[in-house]
Amino acid sequence: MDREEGCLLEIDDLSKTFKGLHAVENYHLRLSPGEILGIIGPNGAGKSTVFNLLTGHLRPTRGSIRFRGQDITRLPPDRIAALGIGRTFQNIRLFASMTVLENVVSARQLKERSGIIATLLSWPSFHRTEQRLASEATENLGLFGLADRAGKAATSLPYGDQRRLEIVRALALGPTLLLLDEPTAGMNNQESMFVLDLIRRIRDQYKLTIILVEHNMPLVMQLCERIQVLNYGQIIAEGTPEQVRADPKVVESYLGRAMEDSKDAEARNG
Amino acid sequence: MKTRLAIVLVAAAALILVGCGGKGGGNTIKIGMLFNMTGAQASLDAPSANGANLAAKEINAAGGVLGKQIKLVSFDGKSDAATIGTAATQLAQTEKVVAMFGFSDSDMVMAAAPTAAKAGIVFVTSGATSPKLPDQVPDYLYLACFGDNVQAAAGAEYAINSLKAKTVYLLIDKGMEYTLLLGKYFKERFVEQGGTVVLEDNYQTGDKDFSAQITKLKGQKAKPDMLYIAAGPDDVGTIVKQFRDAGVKSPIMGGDGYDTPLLVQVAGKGAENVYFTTHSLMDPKLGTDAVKKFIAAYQAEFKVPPENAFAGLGYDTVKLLADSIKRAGSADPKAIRKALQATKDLPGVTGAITYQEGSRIPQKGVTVILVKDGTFTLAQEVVPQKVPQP
Amino acid sequence: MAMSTRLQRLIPPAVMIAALAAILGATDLVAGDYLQRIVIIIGINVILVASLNLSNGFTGVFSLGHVGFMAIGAYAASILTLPVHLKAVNLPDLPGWLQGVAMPFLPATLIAGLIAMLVAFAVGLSLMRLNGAYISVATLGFLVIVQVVLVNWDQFTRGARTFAGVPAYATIWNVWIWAALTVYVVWRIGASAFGRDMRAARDNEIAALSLGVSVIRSRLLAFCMSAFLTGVAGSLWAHFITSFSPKSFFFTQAFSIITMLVIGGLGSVSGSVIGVFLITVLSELLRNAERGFDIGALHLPPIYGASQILMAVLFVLVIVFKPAGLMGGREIDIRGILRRIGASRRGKGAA
Amino acid sequence: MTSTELLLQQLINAVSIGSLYALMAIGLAMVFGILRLINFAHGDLIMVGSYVTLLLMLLGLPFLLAAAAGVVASTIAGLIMERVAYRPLRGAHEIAMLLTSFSVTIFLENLAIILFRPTSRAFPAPAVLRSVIEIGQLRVAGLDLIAIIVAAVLLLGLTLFVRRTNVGIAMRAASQDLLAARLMGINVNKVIATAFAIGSFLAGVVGLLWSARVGKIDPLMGFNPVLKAFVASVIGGLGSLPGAVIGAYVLGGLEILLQGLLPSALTPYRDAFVFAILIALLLFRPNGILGSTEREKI
Amino acid sequence: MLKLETVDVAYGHVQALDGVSIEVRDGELVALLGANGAGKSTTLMAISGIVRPRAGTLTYNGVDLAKSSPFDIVGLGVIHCPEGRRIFGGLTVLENLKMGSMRRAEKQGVRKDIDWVFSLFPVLAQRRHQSGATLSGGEQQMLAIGRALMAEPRLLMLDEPSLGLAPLLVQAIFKVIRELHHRGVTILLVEQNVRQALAVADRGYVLSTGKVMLEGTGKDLRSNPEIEQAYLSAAPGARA
Repeated sequence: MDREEGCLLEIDDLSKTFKGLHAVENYHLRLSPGEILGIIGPNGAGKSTVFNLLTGHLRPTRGSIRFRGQDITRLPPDRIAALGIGRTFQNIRLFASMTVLENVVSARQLKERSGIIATLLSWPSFHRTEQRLASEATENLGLFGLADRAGKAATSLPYGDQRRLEIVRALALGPTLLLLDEPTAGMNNQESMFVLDLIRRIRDQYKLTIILVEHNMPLVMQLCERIQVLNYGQIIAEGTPEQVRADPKVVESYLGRAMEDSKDAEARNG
Repeated sequence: MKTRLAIVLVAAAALILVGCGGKGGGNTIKIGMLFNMTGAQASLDAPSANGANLAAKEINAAGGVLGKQIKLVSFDGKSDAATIGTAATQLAQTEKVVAMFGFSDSDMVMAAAPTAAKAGIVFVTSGATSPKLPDQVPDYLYLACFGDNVQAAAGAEYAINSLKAKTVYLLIDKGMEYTLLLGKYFKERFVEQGGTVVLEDNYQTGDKDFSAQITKLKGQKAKPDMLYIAAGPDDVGTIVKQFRDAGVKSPIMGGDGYDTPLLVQVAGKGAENVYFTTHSLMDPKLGTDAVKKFIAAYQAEFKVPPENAFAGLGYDTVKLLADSIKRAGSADPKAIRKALQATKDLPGVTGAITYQEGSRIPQKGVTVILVKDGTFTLAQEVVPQKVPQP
Repeated sequence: MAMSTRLQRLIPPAVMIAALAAILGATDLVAGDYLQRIVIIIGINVILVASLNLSNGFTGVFSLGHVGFMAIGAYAASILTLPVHLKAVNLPDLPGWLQGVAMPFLPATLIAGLIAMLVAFAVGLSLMRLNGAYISVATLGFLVIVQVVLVNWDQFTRGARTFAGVPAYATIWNVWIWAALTVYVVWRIGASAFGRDMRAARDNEIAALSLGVSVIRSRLLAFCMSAFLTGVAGSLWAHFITSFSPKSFFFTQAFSIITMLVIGGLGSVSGSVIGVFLITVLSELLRNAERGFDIGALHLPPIYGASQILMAVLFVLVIVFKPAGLMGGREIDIRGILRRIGASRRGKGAA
Repeated sequence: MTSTELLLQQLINAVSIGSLYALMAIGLAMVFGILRLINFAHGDLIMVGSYVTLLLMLLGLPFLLAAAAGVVASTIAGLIMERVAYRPLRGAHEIAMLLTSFSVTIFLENLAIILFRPTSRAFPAPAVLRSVIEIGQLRVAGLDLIAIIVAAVLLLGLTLFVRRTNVGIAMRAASQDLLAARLMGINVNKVIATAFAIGSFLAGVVGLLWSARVGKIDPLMGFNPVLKAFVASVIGGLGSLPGAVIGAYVLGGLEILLQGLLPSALTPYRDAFVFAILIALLLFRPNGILGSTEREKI
Repeated sequence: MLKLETVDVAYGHVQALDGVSIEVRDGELVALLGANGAGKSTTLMAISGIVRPRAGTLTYNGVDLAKSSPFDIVGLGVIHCPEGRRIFGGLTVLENLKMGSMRRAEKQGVRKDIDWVFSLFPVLAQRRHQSGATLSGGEQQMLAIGRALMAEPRLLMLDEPSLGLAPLLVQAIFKVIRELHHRGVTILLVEQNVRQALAVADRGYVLSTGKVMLEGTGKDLRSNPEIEQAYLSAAPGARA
């Protein structure tokens, strides 16, 4: 496989087998900086598995992953995160014993923290660092309209806010590449649209590259410049939203009559 | 929060009240008794406590000492060193006892005795047989029983002289100071007399399955003339039973840990041809009059025969202290210690006690017992010719 | 302003240290040996429980084997401080270079803590990879291994025999200085980036990993620090009790420390202190009460074991009705209490 | 003794001790599967059954009757334990439940100390249980054979029970998803009580075999067996019934093997080796031999 | 048939349901809508006896559900098919179905119903001896519904049957729901897929932060501007 210059992420021949079952097979990707890529496909198609392979939570059976030219195929998740790949999860994974602010700080502190001596001796530098972490985290929260909730227990937030908080937290890591796993799952359309807007904003503001796994078609279609469609662990289609939408394989295996249904509904409502 | 604080304060206040609530006794002499009534050590200590209580009851029924009643002030050591230390402090400081006694294990003794010594009162251990103990707490720690070196030497001499054993299989419980010392001293004296150890194996206190050890012994080419198994009273029956069940017929020998009805009850016929060294023959029919009386009284009081040798030792310890107080003519700790050191030929159910000048381990004859037809019979009274250095 | 916030930060610890010193001073001067013993035991238990909290509470690595570190600390320090003439008698097989050593208390304690920490590091490298009940089982295994080694390593430990003659160096003061230090360290760690790493890894390991938290490293840090302090407590305990054997460091001891921790509340430093205090005082009360007593004409016979039974029932009740322990992972807000006291005083003054 | 006979002898030893561990471990595994509770107090059920048997024998009951009553007593004790101590804790954290079971142990042991005295008592098993069968140089204790046979029969019966009967399937269902089981109208209390009853029944049987083998009983007698059963069920994979059985035989084999093979100087370290092997196993198979290797679903 | 009146449910300090009143009449298909955390699942949990209301009454054909155990409630024919499928992965498909019929005595009927479920979901028949864990997500959802049907539901509560399923499968599931409805099974449906749910529902309730905000017939709700705005307008179509 050739290596391309200026590529942020290069994945070749990535495969993962669970007990003989091919969860992901021969997955490949070239991602340029600043791109928003969508991955769609039916449940069990291997979308989350790709994320988990990419972030080191699973070890691939075969293949290679290079991030900014560095081979990260077999690195543990914390090392990969430290290199600049942040992610959110399909099911919310906030730190339940912490406040909203602490959740964000716990990500920010990867880049900046006091040493153990300064901590134990409670040196002024320790308190300065803590204060800076807190104010930066508050700033991050402000972007998502969560600043006023900073002192609340993270798990006491309404569902939608929890999802947003997870994104803030992943952002606080200061990633180059952000992986969002169904960021709008369980949200109503208003909330979804808010998130859509946000993803665009953070992409521009933080110069991020984003990969998005979503079932919310309208969101994916509006947001992504490029879409990969997975089925049974394999890429069955790739291209612009229009290309993908028009691909008969995609319609058959995934979109099904949903589009027609929605047309029906529109017709009825209209 | 406030209620919590209040609870803590009330608890602390109550603690002080209870802790300081020792009643000064005009007409009683208070002796501190420390045994582990619960926890891992309880099965050794509980019979001693029974024996001690029985002795106190008898003494008081007979008019007490110096015209006063004896009161045994007792705490549960809970088989825990920190608790024992605290309890000993309470006895010395709060209860102001004139002497202390107790315990069958040197750890436990060492947790209490230094506190007693610091307060200037004696501590007599009823059942810890380590001959090294008195060195560790100078002046104030006494043994009411012989040292392990004495009984091990007696056993070794009997084995060579009477059993004509030349080779021995040694099994030692690695979990107890008592058994470790017993095994060590036996080996020393046995080898000294020209015997050989063909195989030495070990187990841990409380092990229930000895099949691996047995198989190993049976895999041995040279069959030993006898087995010496250093075990505590809770394990002896099980071990003897399993060795016999596996067809090991040679004589088995051990120390005073064997002096428990469990040996015959558990091992049944397997207990035949078992020899052990102990303080005296504890048999309701064959024992001395004192022993018969003790067994009967114990049975009457606690509805069971004495559980093991420690019952008699607890009984004798209280008698020993009472005798010292009587001879001292006062309940002053200093006088008690002096009188105790001067004890000579005090008869007891576990043998007569004499403390030599400068020694705090009594000189006692060693009784060798043979189990025959399910009863303990006297094999020989032995005074060992040479005793290994502690 | 900056100066005044700094000062404000110093007020609560200063108040606490002053209060503690006053209490200890009073105990040292006025109270008898009995109360002093209890205060020392509470101090040692505070170290044991607070340091256990660092591992079991903050990282959720529920170790059942910490008593093993206590044992290591106790034996290591005692070997170092044992007077030379006793070494010749009690530990004749000790290597030559150790035979002549009889260290003062502090360096021996520090070395003992370090040894415990090194052992924790060595076993932690692999143990910290486990999770949930399995880590408890594995640490229980560690405790058994320590126990077996202590019983059999005669050369250094005298095996199952009593290790006696340890100088009685522990005092109210050195024990409570260590206790205060431990509480301080655990509290600082809890409020720092390290503490957040630990809690993050406990709350959600996968999310923590994805945020670059090295879960194993942060667990290992907690485990090792905790082992160090537990080793120190072991040394203090050894120089308080002065004679012990391997069986002093087994399940009974392990359960008693864990009980205090859980009753106080996992993850709460003040909870640890409260748990220790309550349980120690209560079991002391019950221990005295179970000997039987007279209320008027009523004579209650001694029921040995009743105190353990009552403590067991109490423990279950706490778990049922206060599953997170008395403090439930929260802390006593000393600053808030001080402020309230100040406010009420000002209020009174105004009135 | 030839080496083949020696080997055979050791094998019988291992299988017989493994059988006892297996019967214990099953009880632990069954309860853990449903409740996530590591019931340390399981060992004390052995004690309860043995004491009841002994007391009834002292009252003059024939052994079989007393033994049956002992097993029933264990079963009832297990049910009471579940009802009083564990039911109020449903859904609590597994560590909280583990610690509760420690408390139950402390409670029962001290109660037994108060009621039955702390000293050991002889357990007079009838002669049948003490017979020895000689085959050439080989001597097999009757009890070993009985233990092996009893374990085999009980394990087979149990397997049929959980595979074939509705209650058995419900038990497996409840151990996989307690909430779903409740929603399907499975009487969870009944299922849990059944699990406790079966486990306690097996513990009662182990108690008899164990006491007959050891020859005496004491209030703390349950501690070692439960520790071993616990290790066995972890080796096999906590909560897995076949795993518990495999783990038990592996543990029994390991103990006998180490005791027999280790040089004398190292045999005292046997338990250290056993636990070191356990820890090593957990590192390679974090969920035991039969536990699933699947990580938490992300 | 089913009636909830001013039901309050709280988890610790968090009020999950706040005075919820809902009614389901015989033969109806009622949809329960709302955002995540609105209290939909809690409502079902309260009906099936898993959580206990703090106040209010819950009756089913006059029986007080608040005083009944989940076991008794299943006995009444009130069956809750939980969110996330929650099938028994270690049991075979057939055993899973058997677990659904735990409370039924007559073997004949059970056997007939197994055949019926297999006819509804032929793929399950093929896999009857396979363990549940080996099924795909969609098959597991079918099994979960099939398992609930085995309990002879008179009131079937489905919690998010379409969650996490590809559009094709969602349609299959809804087809079955419609079919069950035609057969006369009373259904209480919790759905995120508002459009689909309202298309099949006779009536619906909209929950928000533990309160009933709106109620009405499926048609009314579909044309309700608030609903339109909150759920339907901005993103037409295929939310799966």
